[in-house]
Amino acid sequence: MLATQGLQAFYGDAQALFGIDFTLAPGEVVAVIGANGAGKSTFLKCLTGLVKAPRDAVRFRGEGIGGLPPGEIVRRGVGMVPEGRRLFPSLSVEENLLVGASARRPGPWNLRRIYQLFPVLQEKRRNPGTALSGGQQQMVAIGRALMANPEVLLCDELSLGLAPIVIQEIYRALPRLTQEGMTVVIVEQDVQTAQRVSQRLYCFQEGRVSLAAASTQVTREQVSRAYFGV
Amino acid sequence: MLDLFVQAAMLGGLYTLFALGQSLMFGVMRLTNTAHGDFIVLAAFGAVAGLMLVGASGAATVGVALALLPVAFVFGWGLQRFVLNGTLGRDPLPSLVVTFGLAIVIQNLLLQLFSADPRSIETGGFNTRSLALPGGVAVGALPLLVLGVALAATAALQWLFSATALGRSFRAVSDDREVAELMGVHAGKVYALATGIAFVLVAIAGVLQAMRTTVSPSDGPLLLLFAFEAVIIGGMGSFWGTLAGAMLLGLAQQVGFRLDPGWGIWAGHLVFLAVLVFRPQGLFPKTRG
Amino acid sequence: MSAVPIPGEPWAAASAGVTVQRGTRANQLALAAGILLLLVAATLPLWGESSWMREFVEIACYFVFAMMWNLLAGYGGMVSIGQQAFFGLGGYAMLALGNFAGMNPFVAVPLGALAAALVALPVSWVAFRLQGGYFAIGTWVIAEVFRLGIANIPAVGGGSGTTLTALRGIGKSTRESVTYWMALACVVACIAGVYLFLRSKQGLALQAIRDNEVAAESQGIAVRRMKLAVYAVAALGAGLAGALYFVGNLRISPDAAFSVNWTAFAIFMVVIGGIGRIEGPIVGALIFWALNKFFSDWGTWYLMGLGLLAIVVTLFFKKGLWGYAQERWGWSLFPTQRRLVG
Amino acid sequence: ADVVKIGYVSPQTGPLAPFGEADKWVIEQMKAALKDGIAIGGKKYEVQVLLKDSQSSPNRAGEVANDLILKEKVALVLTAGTPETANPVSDACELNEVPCISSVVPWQPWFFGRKGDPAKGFNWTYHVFWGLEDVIANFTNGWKSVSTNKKVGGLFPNDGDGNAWGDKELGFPKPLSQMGFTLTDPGRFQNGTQDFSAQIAKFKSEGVEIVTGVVIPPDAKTFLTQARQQGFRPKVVTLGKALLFPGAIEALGDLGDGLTTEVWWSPSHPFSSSLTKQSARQLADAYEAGTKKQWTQPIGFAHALFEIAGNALSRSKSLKNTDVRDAIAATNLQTVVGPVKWGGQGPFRNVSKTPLVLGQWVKGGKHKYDLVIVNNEAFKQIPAGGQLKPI
Amino acid sequence: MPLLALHDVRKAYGALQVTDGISLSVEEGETLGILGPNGAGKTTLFNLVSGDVRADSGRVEYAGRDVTALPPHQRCRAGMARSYQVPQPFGAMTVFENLVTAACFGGRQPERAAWETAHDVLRETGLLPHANRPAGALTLLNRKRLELARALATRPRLLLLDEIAGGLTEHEAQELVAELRRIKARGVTMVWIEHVVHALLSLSDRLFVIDFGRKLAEGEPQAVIADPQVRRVYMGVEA
Ligand SMILES: Nc1ncnc2c1ncn2[C@@H]1O[C@H](COP(=O)(O)OP(=O)(O)OP(=O)(O)O)[C@@H](O)[C@H]1O
Ligand SMILES: Nc1ncnc2c1ncn2[C@@H]1O[C@H](COP(=O)(O)OP(=O)(O)OP(=O)(O)O)[C@@H](O)[C@H]1O
Ligand SMILES: [Mg+2]
Ligand SMILES: [Mg+2]
Repeated sequence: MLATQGLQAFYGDAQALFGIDFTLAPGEVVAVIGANGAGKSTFLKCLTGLVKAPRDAVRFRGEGIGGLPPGEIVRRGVGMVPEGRRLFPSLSVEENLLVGASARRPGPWNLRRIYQLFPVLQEKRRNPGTALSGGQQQMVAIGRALMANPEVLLCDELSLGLAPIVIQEIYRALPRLTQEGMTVVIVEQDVQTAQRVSQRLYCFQEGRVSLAAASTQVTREQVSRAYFGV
Repeated sequence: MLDLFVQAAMLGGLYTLFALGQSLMFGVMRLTNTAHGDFIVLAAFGAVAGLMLVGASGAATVGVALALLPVAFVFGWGLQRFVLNGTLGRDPLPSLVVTFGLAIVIQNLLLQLFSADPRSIETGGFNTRSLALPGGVAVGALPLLVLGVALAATAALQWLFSATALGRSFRAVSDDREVAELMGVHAGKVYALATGIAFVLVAIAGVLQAMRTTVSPSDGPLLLLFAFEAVIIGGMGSFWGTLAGAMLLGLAQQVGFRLDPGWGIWAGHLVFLAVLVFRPQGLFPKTRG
Repeated sequence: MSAVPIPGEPWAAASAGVTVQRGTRANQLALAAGILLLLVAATLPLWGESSWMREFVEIACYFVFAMMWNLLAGYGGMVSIGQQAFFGLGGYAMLALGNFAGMNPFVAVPLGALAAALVALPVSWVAFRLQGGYFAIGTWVIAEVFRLGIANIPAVGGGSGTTLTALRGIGKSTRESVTYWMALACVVACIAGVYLFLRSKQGLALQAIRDNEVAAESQGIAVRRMKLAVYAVAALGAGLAGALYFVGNLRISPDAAFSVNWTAFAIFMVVIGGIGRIEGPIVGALIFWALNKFFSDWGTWYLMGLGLLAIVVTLFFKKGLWGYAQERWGWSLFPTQRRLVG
Repeated sequence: ADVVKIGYVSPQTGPLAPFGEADKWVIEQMKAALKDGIAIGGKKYEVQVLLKDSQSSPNRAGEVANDLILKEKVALVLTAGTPETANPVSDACELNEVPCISSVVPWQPWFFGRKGDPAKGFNWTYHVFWGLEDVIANFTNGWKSVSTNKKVGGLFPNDGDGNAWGDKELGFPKPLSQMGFTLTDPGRFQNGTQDFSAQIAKFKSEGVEIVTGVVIPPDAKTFLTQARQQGFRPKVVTLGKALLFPGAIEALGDLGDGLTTEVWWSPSHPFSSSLTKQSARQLADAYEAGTKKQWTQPIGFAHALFEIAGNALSRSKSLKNTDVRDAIAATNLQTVVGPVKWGGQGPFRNVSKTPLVLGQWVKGGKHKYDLVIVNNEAFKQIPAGGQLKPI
Repeated sequence: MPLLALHDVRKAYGALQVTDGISLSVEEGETLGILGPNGAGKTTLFNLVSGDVRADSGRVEYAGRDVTALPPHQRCRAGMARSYQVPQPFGAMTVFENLVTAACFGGRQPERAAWETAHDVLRETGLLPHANRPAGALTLLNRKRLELARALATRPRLLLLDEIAGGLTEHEAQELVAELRRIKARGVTMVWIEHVVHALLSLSDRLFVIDFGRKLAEGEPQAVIADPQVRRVYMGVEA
């Protein structure tokens, strides 16, 4: 449903991605792992239009979406939880969530369901986003992305800075999302977690895919080789 | 005494109108628009030019003023879309320089087109009409109109920006443009829309100013400072705050004028600085947490 | 904080002889050329025309003022639209010392600058409560407070201003040469001072503050004191420019001395040349001078052109013309960075 | 041929621009009149006039004056239009030892505003205009001709003119009280004030029936409008500066009717140009025909400055600064603004006074408002066109 | 005498009591791990110690002195260094210059010595290849690394680390722990907030758990982790 072919990306003159081939089937959870600086975030940014890509290098349901403005891509159904949370500091928690719904896509997610998922947010719904702890901010960021009712949800470093109990809760929520037909891509540093929650796994290394396999089948050695090169 | 407060409220109403557009652009968009006063003057000259074309009369004034509003909206929209959007960011400098440049361009363009002669808009005697209050106090009909418009505009803006989706997306864009776009908000359009609205207010302020007194091409900077002071005294992001700030500024100036006309504006500045020192966030900042 | 000993031992340096590159060949050549130019310039009163000297003095005032604004905004991160406050104060202090205290106006120039710097200290107390756009407008209002204040003092002519009479006894050519040399000295001192300051440890602190105040504070930098120092130095420079300007111009009035145009022109110069680099105001001042010389007779059209130029440069050359050249060709006459080699 | 350069500085742009509005036209006319050049010390010189804009800023005025002197090396400088332009230009000339003739500033703000010493006078700068004593005489002459309670409200801004007019010693206060008028002066205000209710409240409580002062046009409009709104209706409003120009009166709408102001030059002045031989009326007509605008008072003075300059240059022994200066000092000329002659003691060594009368704006025929001379007691040769009528 | 001691420190934001009377002490050379759910007030505690935020009441003592009223830069110069959870680099300066600044001011070294310190720290933290890049162009993780490096460049006596292991791969986390161990071996006292529990466990001498701004548990790491209360509010069932 979402695929890239030979995707290259640049920051000015510096090339960050060198021909990424990637596919995503409806309802799956795919993990992207890799050392830092490997290009994982850049890859997600290409999928959502934050980094420019050639039109046909990124295809969503058969249509080329590379380089479209991010807003257009969300409206077509690709949502993202950006790296580093990035809440709107002058908006309250609730307003942050509501802005997530700007794309006006119909679907099951609304304020009530987000508050069910993360009850602490309901308590703090009138607080500005910046007055939350790191973990609470992450919850808002996820909720905000869900509010758009995306078909594909891209999560960059979901578990960063979260208490273990929250991480468990979030990853427990994943299957629920996929059952409702959502497709999820996660970028995750913790390989074990990544393997556990995903069906397939891509490993990036210096802007290239060094490993693509079913999560249950990869071995430790394979992973560490893919991480650091042979 | 009563006269003092009545006149302060009238002056405050005028400053509110000067300030609302600024409050919108400065307080919410973080755009330091140093050409604000000049845009007010430009709008006034727009009306003057319009009246030169159709001929002056009471009806013509109303017609031209109404026709000016959509023009101002489109002008603001385009200005933001094609010029000011390129200056936004954490750094206040680019917007400052560009608007400074615009101020100079506007002042000199008007000077070139209209010369330095002061102009005004004919109101068919409306500007000198007044209502007598008990106690020998007379209230001008025009200032009363200004005050009324100011109150209405404040209420409308406050509602628009705190209670509607438009206002929300607007603030979101000003916080983090990239992420807002990621959420499907079109930043460029949102800003342009806001500036368009701000320019409608600017046009209203300009027309009323030209009715009330004269305008000349070099008037802008003075109007700008009053507008800024009202915005900052009031506190960011709250339009009622702006109104209150304008009223306080009007009162401070009135008291100052009565002590000695030379120190009236100075007194206003001092109140402004005092507010900065003791309440840097302004008197009525939007409550946050 | 001597009560708490610093542990020296655990952190003994493991490497010795780290090489850090601080200059380039080009900048050494430029330095040599600059010194040569300075020597020629210093003898100008002996062979040049008095109009050249006058022109130089004028542009020197603009330049010194712009340079100081660059220090304040480009390096200190304090974008002020109120530096005319210190320009005017410098001018008025010089005038008061000359007219009322009977001091030689040339001696009064540096003292006027000093007075401006002294006033900056209490002013900073108000100004530093503000940031970003607030600071910009707040400083403007402060300048207006000074303007209105001075305009209400009859002793210095109130709103209509007054004339520097102290110069009436000094011969024309002495006055011209001394003014010129003073201006030249100010320009050189200004460039050298700012350059050396930025290359020093303190320059590092200043850049850190510009980038991130909170982090700078937590890295041991006394942020407030540093900002205050920069603010005072910028005021000193602005005051110097003001005093110098009115020695050359003789007539002072609050509207002229505290005109926001001073800061506007400084901003234009700095932005056109390139903010946050020493070459910026130099290039900007040269461009400004040239435009003024050739086009100022066009009146309104000239000013409109100036405004448009500033807009275009800001929109399309965000780092100014010199910044553009620097990125494109790597030019740098006054390098301040530290590059780790090897 | 050799060229003699004459510099001219006036506000072409900025809030004071109406004062310089006529200069371009006058200079064009002068170019034609002087196209044959001037003989100086037996040698023919082509005349070149360099017009510089002070942009209404004293700073800029000083700068361009210095340019004219140092770069263009002009033989003499002419300047006109409020202390904001004339004073810095005169100062620059005095310091650079270049002769200068200035006008359109009452002589007190010009002389005392520059910190002149009455015992010494100035060496290089000469002035031709009237003084505050004349404006006071004219204003009071007018006021005495209508019946009022003799209570006067003063509007004196904090600028070169306002400070001089309101000065306790040199300005209005002293003579007014001597003549039995009571003056209410609320204090100096900033130009560009948005609100005059403080002054109006004060005038009302003092029962003022006459308003006077010297304000810039926008402030006049603000004041008059607010006075009407707040129910303050003085019988006579006589303002300097604000009411000089037809454009400003038109901007006042109906409020402009019946306002009074000083008249320093008008088409009915019984003088004619020594240079073009035009009468005042002919000069004004030529202006109106040439520019399609109503005549204004500075036309006469701009014209006269050139008359004086041309006359002095032709009498000068050489182009040396001192010679030109001496020739100016020795001027004795009938100009389109009246006789010009310097000499005498103190300031009058540098000041030549011209006549002044009082005028009132009345609804007109050809133009929206016409300026009619309503009191000529101070200078009877100028015919009056009517009587001062209370508003 | 403890190097750092907090006595009944309190801080509220509006009605929310974020730090609700915390007392703790850290001995010289010790490594204290701090755990707690998101929003428990850990970062706030650091802010109070480093001086970025003033306590409403209570006392902070450092090296036997009351530093409650001292501004942050003086605390840093006295040997207290911190990293920020949300990295705060000097974005327009190079990585090397970032460190030189820290060494010059926090470390009170003359410029030349600071170059050497900076160079050493760069090598130690693996940032050497990025030395001449503007700090603003680093990836998030490298920025976090820079946070640590910059703190180290001040040659601290007390190091306050706020979530520096988050987002690291297992291998990278191991390297980090090894590095911190080397630093610890030099006698540097550390307080470390971390959600990557196994990394924290491998280094800490003692754990301190905060919940709702109060102390929930304190003591020997394994024992604290095994505490049922801690498991309930923090670890969840699986850990
Ligand atoms: N804004 C930028 N400008 C220039 N280069 C960049 C920028 N952002 C990332 N890069 C470079 O692109 C490459 C890939 O970065 P990216 O952020 O995609 O890595 P990542 O895999 O997400 O790493 P991490 O695990 O640290 O988040 C890196 O070499 C990085 O330095
Ligand atoms: N500036 C502030 N204004 C208002 N509330 C704040 C502010 N800073 C923090 N808080 C609140 O204080 C509480 C503690 O925040 P803190 O950042 O200390 O948490 P933390 O323990 O570091 O959490 P995490 O592990 O998620 O980083 C949170 O509930 C947060 O919402
Ligand atoms: Mg990443
Ligand atoms: Mg935290």
